[in-house]
Amino acid sequence: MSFIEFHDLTHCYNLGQKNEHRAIDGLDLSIEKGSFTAILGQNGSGKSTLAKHINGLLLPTSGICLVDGKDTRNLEELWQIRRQVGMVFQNPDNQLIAAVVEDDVAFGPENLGLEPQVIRAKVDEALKAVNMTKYKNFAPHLLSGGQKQRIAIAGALAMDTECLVLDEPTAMLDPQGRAEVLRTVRKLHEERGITIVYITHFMEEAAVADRVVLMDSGRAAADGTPREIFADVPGMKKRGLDVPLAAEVSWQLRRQGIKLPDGIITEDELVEALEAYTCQSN
Amino acid sequence: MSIELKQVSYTYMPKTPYEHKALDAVSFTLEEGSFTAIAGHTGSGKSTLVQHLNGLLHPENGQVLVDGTDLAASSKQGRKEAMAARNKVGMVFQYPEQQLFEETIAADIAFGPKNQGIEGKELEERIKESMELMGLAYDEFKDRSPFQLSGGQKRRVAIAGVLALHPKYLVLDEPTAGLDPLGREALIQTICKLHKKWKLTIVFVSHNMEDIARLADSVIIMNHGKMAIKAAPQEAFMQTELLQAAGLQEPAMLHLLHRLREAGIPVNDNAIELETGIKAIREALSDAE
Amino acid sequence: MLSNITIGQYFPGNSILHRMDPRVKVLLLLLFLLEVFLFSNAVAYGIFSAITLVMMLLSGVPLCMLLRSLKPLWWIILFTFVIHLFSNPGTPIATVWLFTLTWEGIQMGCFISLRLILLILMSSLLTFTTSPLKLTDAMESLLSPFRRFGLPAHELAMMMTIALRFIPTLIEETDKIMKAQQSRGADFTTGNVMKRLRNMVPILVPLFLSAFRRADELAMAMEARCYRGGIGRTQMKSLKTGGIDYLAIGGFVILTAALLGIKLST
Amino acid sequence: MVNTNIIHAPKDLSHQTKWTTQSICLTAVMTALVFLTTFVPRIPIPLGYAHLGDAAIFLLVLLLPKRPAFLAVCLGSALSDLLGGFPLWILPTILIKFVMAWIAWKLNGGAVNLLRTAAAFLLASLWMTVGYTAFGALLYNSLSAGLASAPGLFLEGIVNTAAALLLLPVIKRARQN
Ligand SMILES: Nc1ncnc2c1ncn2[C@@H]1O[C@H](COP(=O)(O)OP(=O)(O)OP(=O)(O)O)[C@@H](O)[C@H]1O
Ligand SMILES: Nc1ncnc2c1ncn2[C@@H]1O[C@H](COP(=O)(O)OP(=O)(O)OP(=O)(O)O)[C@@H](O)[C@H]1O
Ligand SMILES: [Mg+2]
Ligand SMILES: [Mg+2]
Repeated sequence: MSFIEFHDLTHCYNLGQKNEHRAIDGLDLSIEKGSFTAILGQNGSGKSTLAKHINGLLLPTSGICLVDGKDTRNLEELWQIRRQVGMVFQNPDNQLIAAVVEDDVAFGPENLGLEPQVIRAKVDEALKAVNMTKYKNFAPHLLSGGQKQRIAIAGALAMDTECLVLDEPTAMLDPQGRAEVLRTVRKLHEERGITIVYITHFMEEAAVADRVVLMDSGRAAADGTPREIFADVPGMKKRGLDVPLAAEVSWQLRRQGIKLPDGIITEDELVEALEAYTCQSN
Repeated sequence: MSIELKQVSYTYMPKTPYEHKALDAVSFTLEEGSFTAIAGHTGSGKSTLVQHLNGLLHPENGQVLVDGTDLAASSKQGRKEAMAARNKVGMVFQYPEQQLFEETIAADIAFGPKNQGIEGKELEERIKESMELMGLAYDEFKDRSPFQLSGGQKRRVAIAGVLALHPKYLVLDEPTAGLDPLGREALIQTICKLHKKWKLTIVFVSHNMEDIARLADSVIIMNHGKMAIKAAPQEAFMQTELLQAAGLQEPAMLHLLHRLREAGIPVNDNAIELETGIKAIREALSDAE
Repeated sequence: MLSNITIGQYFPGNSILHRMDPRVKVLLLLLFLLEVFLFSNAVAYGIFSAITLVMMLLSGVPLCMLLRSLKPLWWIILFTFVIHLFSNPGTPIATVWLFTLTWEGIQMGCFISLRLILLILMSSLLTFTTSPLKLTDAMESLLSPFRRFGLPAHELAMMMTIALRFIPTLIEETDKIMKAQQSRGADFTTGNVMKRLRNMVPILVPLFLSAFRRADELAMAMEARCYRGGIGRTQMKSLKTGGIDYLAIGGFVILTAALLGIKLST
Repeated sequence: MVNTNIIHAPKDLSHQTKWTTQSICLTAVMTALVFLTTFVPRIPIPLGYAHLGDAAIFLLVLLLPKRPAFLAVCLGSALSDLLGGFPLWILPTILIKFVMAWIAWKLNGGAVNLLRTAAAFLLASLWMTVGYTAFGALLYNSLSAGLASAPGLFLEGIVNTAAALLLLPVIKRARQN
């Protein structure tokens, strides 16, 4: 069952002015409930614009955006949609609202008008899910970038979201912080079946998704499993993107006449394949 | 000629409950003409360290010598010399595009040289030269507003603003953060050119082990304010435990080769770059056959 | 250095004063300040001083920290004292050049200085024992009756919360911008006023622009989390008025009655 | 540059509060900025140090929509009194700074004439000086004690006027892009 559907979606910034810019251009896409979709694309290809549609932060210039069957243009349903879809943005600093961690996580549930005890329970649970209970009384500016991003995720979780849209959540982090955030997201996906839409510039992160969508000038240029997408090494390079190391190595080896199976994208797979290859040739 | 750090220590907010020792007796020498990378976990003191190199922070203990001049000198004469020495070290901060403020690109780049008292023809020359160095055509860009550019272009303007100071040493704090793969590669190529053609001594902070391996001739690895390693990248990356303790991962290729070795494939596991790595794997495979 | 400054006077603790409802504290403080102006007789000031002293001891805040809040105003207190010494007509004690020191002058000087000290100490006690966030909550709650007259009580509190959240962030940012411009040769510490002002431009322009950017992104983040103004919003932590508060209110009523009695009897 | 694409409170609620999320955030961040410029810079002038809070106030009044601007002025100045350890001054400050902002805004009247803007800022500074002097006199129960701080205050006003005039065109143009 598809959770998010875009039908012929177009979005123009500054419509009708001389600096009009068509950031999304007739996009058709649907995203399944419970899936993990990565979105790749160059700077300015329209990824963030797309993400903001899922939550009704932007409305289509033309076309339709449906979330769980509800139209984002319908104001009555918009609040339902925002309850279901949580957003995490690129800059961890500009999305924390309150001056204390637990108050920030409580912000969403408070907006829903829940009872104080219920909010307390949800906040505690969300903080536990991202492993930040210890920091609940900290001020946000005392946390590291990775920790701030985890608080932002907790803030979305506390609203009982069924779907998380993450827009380059790791762009401002170091490798450890990046691994930390990705681990948290995967855990939520696997343990709670939360639908994930994950925008990133890091190919290794995209490789763990069920599905990869490539954006190019406001359109979906390619769409498939990471295996399919990363198999096309020259195509990816031509688009100014990259592939995970294992994909690149196996592609190069195959080109040089070493018979490895298709669709290798992770290190584990490559090691296994090479092991099999040496056993075979012995 | 070189930048020399002698037992440098630095503490933030000393004598308060928030006291934090960010640097602890760090010593090393950056020779002229070298290309040095600095890596380490979040909060390991990289940015603090880098700010010592041009006297934005003064060590609490120890000394920073740029071409033999102490940056923290306190006598009147010494201060003047220190100022001149600081000017030899250009500094590009993280997300430098956020510090643009002038109405035109040329004016923004002129800010640094103007502060040094450079005017007229020479000023224009410098602007032109540094813009072309960063791949921005002078005539096309000079009168445009820096705020109309894309992220990658803005960053180039910001770096040009530092190059216009004619530094001998160029320090960059995570220059490629937030760029897409294409933009990242283009910027790295430019930095390489600055090193090779323009003979700048480069120091850069990076989290990307591949870039470090590819570009730097030595790497400094920081761990909780202490210098854990200073060595050639090849050597440094062999010390897997130390790397892990410093919160870093070895380069992906090296990791792959290690894994292959563990799996019983006798690869020569000291390659870091793609080509050499693939060659190593091929050799191992043909040996096995 | 910039990021080394600590902001606000709040002194974390768990004293009786810390545990009081901030709304009650604010209201009582305002009334107390008013009474200091209204009841200006010696007995009243004796009582006020005693109360202030007791509060200071109860607050658990180190005495020297409390006294430090007087520091920026020392000279003005002294100045006021001296002026009053010589500018009140009455029984002359001594004459210095053109000015006559009078007995009434000494009385008046002491009186006004004491008043100033009491005002400052009492209001500092509030900020020492109440975190800015609690004060914000108190403000929202106290102002909410005025909502029906169009006062945006909820919005005001929300703005204060966000402002408090962003102050450290902006300070960090200012520090970063300053260093970046310094490494391009900007100099903020020498030169005449005009030159220094000019040198502020490269700091303030990026700071303003980033503030606009932050506001935009923050609004997005808030709407994404279902924010739609104060309507239908609840709070996880709500303010509670407890035994200490009623005790304090009771004490205050008795004090006021006593002061009124003294005033009427003289 | 204000993003018109954000959807604000649904129509049936919007008549109850005139504040959009966008303007709440703008006011809040600018409040922090007014606080910061009042609290942090120390520019030495004769008779002490000047801050740049009033320059920020002048800029906000000319750059922002009316309500966010005036509210940020009041809240930011109040906050700097609160956190700076002068809670006693909060109420007078709000009053004085509000009127000061209003004078700057009213007299400037959307003018592009630099001279007129300068005059508006200076008059606003004059009011600020009078306001604080008057309240000082009330508090110290003596006009001469209040007057003691007047020259410093007015000098500060001049410095802030100059700063605001320097910054105004640059920020205006940067925001248009
Ligand atoms: N508020 C806006 N007003 C006008 N144009 C905009 C606005 N936001 C984005 N754009 C433009 O729309 C295009 C798509 O922007 P978007 O932010 O969606 O790209 P992106 O794929 O997220 O890029 P990045 O990888 O840099 O985050 C860009 O060319 C951008 O300049
Ligand atoms: N202005 C400051 N005041 C107090 N502590 C600070 C300040 N700046 C940095 N620190 C602390 O000093 C330590 C070193 O900080 P530094 O910024 O040098 O780390 P870094 O290695 O550059 O980290 P990152 O990868 O996040 O940039 C950190 O623990 C940090 O919390
Ligand atoms: Mg984006
Ligand atoms: Mg750093």
